[in-house]
Order: sequence, then C-alpha cells, then structure tokens
Amino acid sequence: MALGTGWVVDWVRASAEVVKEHRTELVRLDREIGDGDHGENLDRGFSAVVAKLDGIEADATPGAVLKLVATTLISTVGGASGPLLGTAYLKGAGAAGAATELDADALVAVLTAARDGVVLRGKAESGDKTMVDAWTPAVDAAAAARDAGGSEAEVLAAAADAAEAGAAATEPWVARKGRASYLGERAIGHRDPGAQSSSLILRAAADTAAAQTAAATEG
Amino acid sequence: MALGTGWVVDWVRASAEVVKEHRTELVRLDREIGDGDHGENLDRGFSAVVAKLDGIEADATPGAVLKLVATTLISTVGGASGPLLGTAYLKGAGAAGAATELDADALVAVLTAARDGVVLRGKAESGDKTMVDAWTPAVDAAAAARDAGGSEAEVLAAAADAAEAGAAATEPWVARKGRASYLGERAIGHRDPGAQSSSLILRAAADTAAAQTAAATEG
Amino acid sequence: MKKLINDPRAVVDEAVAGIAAAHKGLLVVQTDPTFIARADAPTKGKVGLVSGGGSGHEPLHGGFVGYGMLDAAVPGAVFTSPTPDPILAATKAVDGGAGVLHIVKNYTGDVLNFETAADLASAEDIEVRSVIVDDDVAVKDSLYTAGRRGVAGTVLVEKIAGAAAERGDSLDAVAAIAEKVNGQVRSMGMALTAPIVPHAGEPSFDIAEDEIEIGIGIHGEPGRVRIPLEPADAIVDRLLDPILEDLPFQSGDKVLLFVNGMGGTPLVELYIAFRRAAEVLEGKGIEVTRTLVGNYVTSLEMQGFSISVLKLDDELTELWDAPVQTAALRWGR
Amino acid sequence: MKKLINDPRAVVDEAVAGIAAAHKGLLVVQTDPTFIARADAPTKGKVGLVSGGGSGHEPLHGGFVGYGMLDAAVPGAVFTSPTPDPILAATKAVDGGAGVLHIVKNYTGDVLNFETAADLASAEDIEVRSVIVDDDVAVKDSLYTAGRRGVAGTVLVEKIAGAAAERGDSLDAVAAIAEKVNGQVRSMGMALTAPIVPHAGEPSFDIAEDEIEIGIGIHGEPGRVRIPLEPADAIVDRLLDPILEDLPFQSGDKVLLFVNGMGGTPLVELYIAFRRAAEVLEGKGIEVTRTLVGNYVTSLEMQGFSISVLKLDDELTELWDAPVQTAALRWGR
Ligand SMILES: Nc1ncnc2c1ncn2[C@@H]1O[C@H](COP(=O)(O)OP(=O)(O)O)[C@@H](O)[C@H]1O
Ligand SMILES: Nc1ncnc2c1ncn2[C@@H]1O[C@H](COP(=O)(O)OP(=O)(O)O)[C@@H](O)[C@H]1O
Ligand SMILES: [Mg+2]
Ligand SMILES: [Mg+2]
Ligand SMILES: [Mg+2]
Ligand SMILES: [Mg+2]
Repeated sequence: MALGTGWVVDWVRASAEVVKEHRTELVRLDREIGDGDHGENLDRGFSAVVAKLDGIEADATPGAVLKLVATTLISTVGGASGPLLGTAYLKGAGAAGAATELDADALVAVLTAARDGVVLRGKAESGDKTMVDAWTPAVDAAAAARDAGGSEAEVLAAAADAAEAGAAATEPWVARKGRASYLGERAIGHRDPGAQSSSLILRAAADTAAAQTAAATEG
Repeated sequence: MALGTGWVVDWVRASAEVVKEHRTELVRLDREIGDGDHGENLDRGFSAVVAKLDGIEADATPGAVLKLVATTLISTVGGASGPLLGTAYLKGAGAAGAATELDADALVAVLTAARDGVVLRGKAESGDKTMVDAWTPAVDAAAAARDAGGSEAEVLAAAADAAEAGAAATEPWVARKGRASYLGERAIGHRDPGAQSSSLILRAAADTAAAQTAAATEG
Repeated sequence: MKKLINDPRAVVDEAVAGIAAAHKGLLVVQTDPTFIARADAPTKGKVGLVSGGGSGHEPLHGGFVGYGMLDAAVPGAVFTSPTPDPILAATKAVDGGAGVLHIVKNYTGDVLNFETAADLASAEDIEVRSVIVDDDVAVKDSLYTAGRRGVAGTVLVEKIAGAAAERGDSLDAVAAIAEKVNGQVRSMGMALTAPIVPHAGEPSFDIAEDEIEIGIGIHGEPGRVRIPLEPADAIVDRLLDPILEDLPFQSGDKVLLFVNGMGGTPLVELYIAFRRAAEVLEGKGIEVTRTLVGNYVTSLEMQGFSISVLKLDDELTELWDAPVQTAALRWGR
Repeated sequence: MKKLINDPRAVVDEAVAGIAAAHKGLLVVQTDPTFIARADAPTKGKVGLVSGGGSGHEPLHGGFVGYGMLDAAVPGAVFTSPTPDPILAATKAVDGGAGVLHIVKNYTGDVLNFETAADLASAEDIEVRSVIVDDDVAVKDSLYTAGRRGVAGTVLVEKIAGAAAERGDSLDAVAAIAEKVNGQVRSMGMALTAPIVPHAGEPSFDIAEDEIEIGIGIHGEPGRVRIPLEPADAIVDRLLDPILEDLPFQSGDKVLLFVNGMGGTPLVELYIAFRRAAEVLEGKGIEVTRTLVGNYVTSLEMQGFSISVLKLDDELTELWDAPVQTAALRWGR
C-alpha cells in the first residue's frame, strides 16, 4: 500500500517519541566518543518539529511535510547532526516531489536522496563510523526489497533492519569523520551515536508503515 | 635542677620533632574549624628554627635562644599562629633575661610572660577557644607546682598536663577568636588546633626537662 | 551534578541575559534568534567579524565582542554549534557594507552551520568570507580525521583579525590576516577532570584520581591518550614538544605564549605552567615577546589547560597591541 | 589530589615566577623576601599601596599590581598570611615619600603580620596607614567573633584607593577613600565544593553531592550553614538579602554589582547568577551603574561565588572609571 501524508506525519511523530525515549542512551553513546549532546540535540529538534505538525495544511504532500522537518531540524538542532539530518530530509523531500503518495519506488528514491544528501554535506564514506553507515545499508536493502517485489512496509522494514545492523557494525571501527575521529583507536568498541539514531528513525518509519498497512487491511 | 641553654635547645628540637610528627593531625584539626594550614605553618617555622640552632654561640643564654626562636617563627610562620607564638617566645625571652639557668621561679616567669604576650597580641580571653586555653591553665598549674615546691621538671610536667587538659577542654566550645569564630555553633565538637599544638610544645618542654634531670642524676 | 544553574535547558538563555546585564553599553543581546553584538554595530565601512559555536567555552565568544575584536558572537546550546538562523541574523546585523568574516572553529557542526548561514547571507547580497581555525596539534590533519580542531588559538585569530578590521582593512585583507594567524599558531591541551554538560548531568568522561587526559578538545571529548598524573613541568613539556615541532618553531622566533585555563583550573596553577613553558622556550632560543594567561577558551568546569604558541612578526605584534575593548580582553581604551 | 603543580611546597614560588614571566614590563618580582611590585616603583610623591595575604586567591593580590591600583603585593604561603619581613620590604620598595597604605583583609593573621610590618616601617621613618577590609556579612561583627572577614570587596577597595593615589591624594585622603569603600561594600559567598590546599592534599571540608555551604570565606573554611542544593536564583536571593539589609541599600541607590567566582566556577554560571542579582536589585529600585563579573578573589579550585554590592557616589564612580593597568583589571590605558 502506497504511503501518504498521514504516514509521513505518523513517522515523524514516532521518530520524535523514539528519540525522546532513547535520549539518554544517545547522550551516553555520544559521551563515550563525542561530546555528549546527540540525544539532546535530536530531542530538541524533533520536539520542535512535532510542535509544527499541527500547523500543516490539510492538503500538504509528503514532500511538503518532509521539507518542514528538514527546515525545522536545520534551524533547531545545530551541531553536526542538524545540518546532516536536515539535508537528508531536504533531499528526501526533493525526491518525493509533488507526489501525494509514495510507493516502493518512491520510497527507495526518497531514502537514496536522503543518504546522498548526508554524503554530499558530510563527505563521509562507508566505514567512516558515521550515520552514513546506517543509511547506506538501509538504502541498499530497501532497493533490494523493492526489486524483490516487496510492499512499501516491507521495503521500509528491510531498510530498518539493515540500518540497525549497520549501526551495530560501527562498534569495532575507528572513526574517520566527526568528533569520534579525534579519538583514534579509543573509538573502538563504541557504537556511533548518529548511526544509532538514524537506525531508530528508520525503524520508526517501518513500524508506522506496518501499522498503517495493518489498519488499512482491517478497515 | 635548674635548666640551662642545653635544655632550651633540646626543647626546641623536640618541639620541631613533635610538630613534624603531628603535622597531619594539626592540619586536620585546622581543616575542621579553620583553613587547614596550622600543622604546615608550625612545621615550616620550627624547621627553620632548627636550621638556625647550629649557628648559636657557645655562650648563648636561654633567653638568647628563646629570642632566636621568636624572630624565626615570626619571620617564617605567618598566619595567626606566627605572630602569636612568636610573641610568646619573645616575651618569654624577655622574662628569661640574661640568666644562664632557669629555676622553677624563672620558668614560671617565662611561661607567664609568654602567655601574656599571646593575650596582648591576640586579645583572646580564656574560653575563646584559642591557644590561650592551653597556655593559661599551663601557667596556673606551673605556678601551683612551683608554690608546692616542685622541681623544674615537675613544674613543666604540671604545665604540660594542664595544657593538654586545656586543649581537650576546648572541644565542646564555640570559638570567639580566630577563624573558628566564623563557624558559630559548627565549631562545637572540634579541638582548637593552636591549643593542641601549644600543648604538644609544652609536653616537649616537660619531657626534655625530665630527660635532662634523669641524665644529671645518673651522671 | 552540582551547578550554579536553574534549569539545564535554560543555561544559555540565562547566561546570555547575564552577559547583557553585565556589559550594557558594550554589548546588545538579540533573542529569537539569539546573538550578541557590539552596542554600536554595524560600523559603516568596517568589515564585520562574526564568530560563534557551542556555549560552555565562556568568555569565548561573547566576551570578545567589542571594539577591536568581534562584532557579533553566536552562542549555540552547550557544546553544540548554533544553527544557521542566528548566524545569518548576526551576519546581517553587523554588515557595515564592507562584508563579513566568519571565524569558525573546525568542527563538523560549526563548519556546516556557518556554511549554510554564509550561503543564505550571500543570497541576500552580503559578502561573506570564512576562516576555519584548526590549531590543535593533538589531532592529525589527515584523511582519517575530521581535521585539526579549533581550540584556544581562536582568541588570537579573533583579536588580531579584529584589529585589522578596525584599522580599515578590506574583507580579503582581514581574512588573509586571520588565515595567517591560524597558520602560525599551534595549541595542545590536557585535562585533569571532565566537564559536566548540564543536560547530560554526568561527567563527559570518567577518569581516575591518578590519571590525566592528554590532547583533549574543548567539548569534554576524551583526549588522545590517558596517562598517569605527572608533575606540571612534565605535562608542559609533553604539550610543548608537539607544538614546537609542528610549525616548526625555531631559535630566533619571536612568539606570543598563551596559557589557557579550561575553566576549573585555578590561576595559580596556570602561572606554574606558564613559568615552565616560558623557561623551555627561552632554552630553545625562542623569544616570548607577548603573553596571555587565563581562562579564555574554557570547557565548563573542566580542570586542565592548553598551551598555544603564535609566531609573531611586526605586523601581528602591532595588531595584537592595538586597542581592544571587550568584556574579557581589554587594553588601550 | 589532582593538581597542576610540581611540589606542594613550591607552589607559591613557582607561581610567582610565572607571574613575573607573564607580566614583564608591568611587574617585577623580588625574592628573599618575596613580593611583587610595579615595574616602575616607587612613584615619587605618590602614596604607595601595599596589599597581600595568603596565596591561592589569585589574581588577588599580584594581579592587581600596576598603574592605578596596587604598588606591591605580598603573597604568603597558600591561605597563610605573609610574615612581616616581605611586607616590610615591599613597603620600603614602594615608598615614594608620600607614605604607604596597607590594605589588609580582616583575618587575625593578616592583621597581626601587617601590624608588625607597619611598626617596623615606622621605625624606619616610613609613614604607614592601614585599612582593614571587612565586607563579609556572613560573619557578625561582634565580641563573639574575630569580626567580619575581608573578601571580594577587597578588589574594589584596591581599585578605588589606587585611583585616588594615582590622582595625587595624600596618605590620609587615600586611607579615607579606602575606608569609605569598605564602609559601603557588603559581600557574601557560597560554595558548591571545597578547595584542596596543596600541602593538605585533601578537600578543606567534606560536602555531599546535594549540599552547598552558605556564608563561606575564601580559605576553605566551612560556611555558616550547610543546606541542600538549590537553584541558582534561590541561592542568589539567599546571599543578596543579608547584603542589602546590612548597609542597608535602598531604592534610589546607585551601586556597583560584583559577582565573583571562587576559581572553579565556569563563567557561564557566574553570568546566570549575575542576571538574577541584577534583576533583584532592579526590582528594589537599586540602580546597577557599574558591574564586575569574573574570578577575582578566588579560593583555589573551589566552585562557588560571592556577590558584592558597593554603594556608589560620583566620586567613587569616577575613581572606579579611572584608568587601571594591571594583569587582571585593565581599562583606559
Ligand atoms: N562528516 C559526517 N558525515 C556524516 N555523519 C557525520 C559526520 N560528522 C558527524 N556525523 C554524525 O553526527 C553524529 C554526531 O552528532 P551530534 O552529536 O548531534 O553533533 P556534534 O558532533 O556536533 O556534537 C555522529 O555520531 C555521526 O554519526
Ligand atoms: N586572637 C587569637 N588569640 C590567640 N590565639 C589565636 C587567636 N586567633 C587565632 N589563634 C590561634 O591560632 C590558631 C590558628 O593558627 P594558624 O592556623 O596557624 O593560623 P591561621 O588561622 O591564620 O590559618 C588557632 O587554632 C588559635 O589557637
Ligand atoms: Mg555530539
Ligand atoms: Mg590555619
Ligand atoms: Mg556537539
Ligand atoms: Mg591560614
């Protein structure tokens, strides 16, 4: 089932909730190899986004909502993750265009554009121990699921699973971008906070899509 | 047995030793109701005194040695205890005058002058929770022992016992002079560091006098 | 967590209000978005200088706003780069028609947010140049890092570029001076304790009573190595060696020696470190002709310090000596 | 104990050597006995100002030696009054023929040692006057205490008396100004943590993670009361109330508001406190016309702060504004 603006709004709300719930964990991860603000940064940003959701026009497209998320994150998060995640949503919004519904192809395009946006701004490569290490496996898995004929919910579930694995995979690595790169070998054994938060957000996407699909099937 | 310059020198060396030995205890007492430097202050001062003892002339009088102690303490201790104890030795030296030996009367005069010097400079009364609360009972006990016909060593032993009791008696009091007075009721339950150090110094006087007397009796 | 604060989330707003109340006449504080500007900004025809970054490094940057130094400072959340909006607003507020220089410490977040603000300002026809400060020799500038960090040397860049702007240099010339200072200053820091970020409520790293961190940044990031506690002189040597090797500094050089406290170190200890650093430089024939000692680029209540050495020439010396009138650095006026 | 030092016993000597190295041209340091004097001392015909006290309060007093403030500062051991010898030597060194004013914080040790030095100086035909600073309202001045302590207000006395001396006032006049400032300034402080005296190696008092000391001095003495940790605003109110009642300060008064850090408190927190204090004064109709915020009278690495309020009139304001050029306070030159 193609996903509309209702899903995007649900996803954003679920993202805000999951970020708030994991705020302390993200702060702790960032304390270990960064500066201890990642959970606080995203919580501040997503809380601001949620506060703006009520103002959304009834006929807003998914792209318009994603753009609102982008500009709000950019203007409230700060730090490295603000511009990076903000750009992800901004480029995702661009890929969504004026469509009122996002099918599996569109979702893959949105995720790919989002990932490309992060790479464009942050210049990180896979294996640098950044959020890219959640996004790139997610994009690849989403595309594979789509190619295999998966539903929208299945595409997002594949993305979430891969992002989760990608975030976990960062643990043994040395970092080559972001603050953790200052630590050299001392970053080994710690999960990248940005990869972790991206995986949480993508899991929220999959969960809300699954819930919508279930509701539609029942209804 | 009247006590000569040899005893004064022994006493001063023993004072330096006992102060060094109790440095940490005096610092701790002063941390509790003052600023934590009393042991360090006296250790610095008496170490300087000991360094000067070797330079003493062969025919120096007890008074001359006491004066050397006074000026050295004044110029090396600082804080409240430096001028106060320094004045004690200075006035004590004055009372000793040009005498080459100190008998029981002379010892009482020296102790009295010393105590009066502390009171003159510091304006503390008995019960104010200061070193005066060691000195005044010591002077009184020394005079009583002398009046009872006690020997020099007995006079000093009486002074030391009374100083010790006097220092212990300060524990339940509120302080009315020195830093401890800033604490109000919070000084209750703590012994005054200056009273304690004075009692240690007077004990050193008694012990060295006893040792000299014993040596003289044997010899 | 024991702090003199009301609410961890209100720290920056309340501190900025305090800065405004304490330095009336020198500064004005704008809120929504928040930035600190010279009371007399913009200065017609003068290049505007804007810096900023996470809060918790005070007096950096707000304490350096004033005659002869910054025109505006943009404070982010504690240890978090500000977003583009207030940077843009500050840029617009201080543009006197001669363009605006952004002085940015080299952290991914700061660079990206200032970049966005600069793009937006250009779109509004304000000429913006950026200088990235990266003076920290603890971090290698390689493909394998986000590059050197900007640390205490930032103050020297801000002071000297500020003097150049004040004497009427063009935007290109002020940017060139700032680049020159950044090219000639090297820094390295250490920590005895970790700072506590208010919203985190716990020390940024755990460290034993007999350990120290060498090569730390100013955001509570752990350092490059952790070693047993050493005497001050040994620590100074450990920081100075890589600084001196890096430029490299040579016998005959004239330098500014800057010993910077991290916020929780008593001044008496900074002077002990300064003594040793001056002694070592002198021993190598490097002449200390200008000095700075104090808490200028801090990391909340962290105990520790950094050493910065800036190679001087006549021009930089003259600009350093030029009058400055800010909350935290003031002379000649 | 984690400190940036070499040897607990060498702290003062090494720090003083660092002060000398960092402020050449402004200061000279004499050793044996140790004191810090203006590079150009004595100033012929000018009243000399000498202050001093235990070390560990930096920048007090050495950081206030220079044009428009002190002529000499005499550092004792950490938290221990200096002995008479260096006070005498400093007094002789800065006597320009117009007499010397001793500015003494009211502690038994300081008073007695300065008293002895003054006696010795008089014996050498130097005219000496002494002013005892006792601005701390936490301690009642009664028969039952050693009297009020001298705390952060000392800086204000030194600055304003220094300006009076610089404009050529006589010894009596400078002493009168100093007395006047002392009579019109009231202070009170608090601590979140205790300092660690180097030779003691342990915190001066033990305090729990959720407790604070109210009414502390600057030597690590415990305060008058220990209470549970409170928000900054409540703490500020708790310090300000007794200050304002004491003089008393009244609606319509013009004042200098000074928020002083104890050494380990980040500036960001001092500004939060300043904000509240300014707000309260304003609410009472007391006008804050001059301000000072920073670590000026410290207690090693203690976290905490004090508030001082000085009632100003035109003369005091003018003297406060007069040029000063010291390591820690500088303007107008
Ligand atoms: N160059 C980069 N490219 C992609 N992601 C990055 C880059 N630099 C940092 N990140 C991500 O940002 C996260 C940190 O975000 P955050 O803590 O909010 O910002 P800051 O590092 O400024 O404190 C890191 O965990 C990492 O995933
Ligand atoms: N006015 C006074 N009269 C007598 N003794 C005093 C007076 N003030 C302080 N003392 C003594 O001095 C002791 C403290 O000495 P010390 O710690 O060396 O000096 P400071 O208080 O300057 O740190 C106190 O314990 C007390 O016995
Ligand atoms: Mg972070
Ligand atoms: Mg003491
Ligand atoms: Mg950050
Ligand atoms: Mg003392």
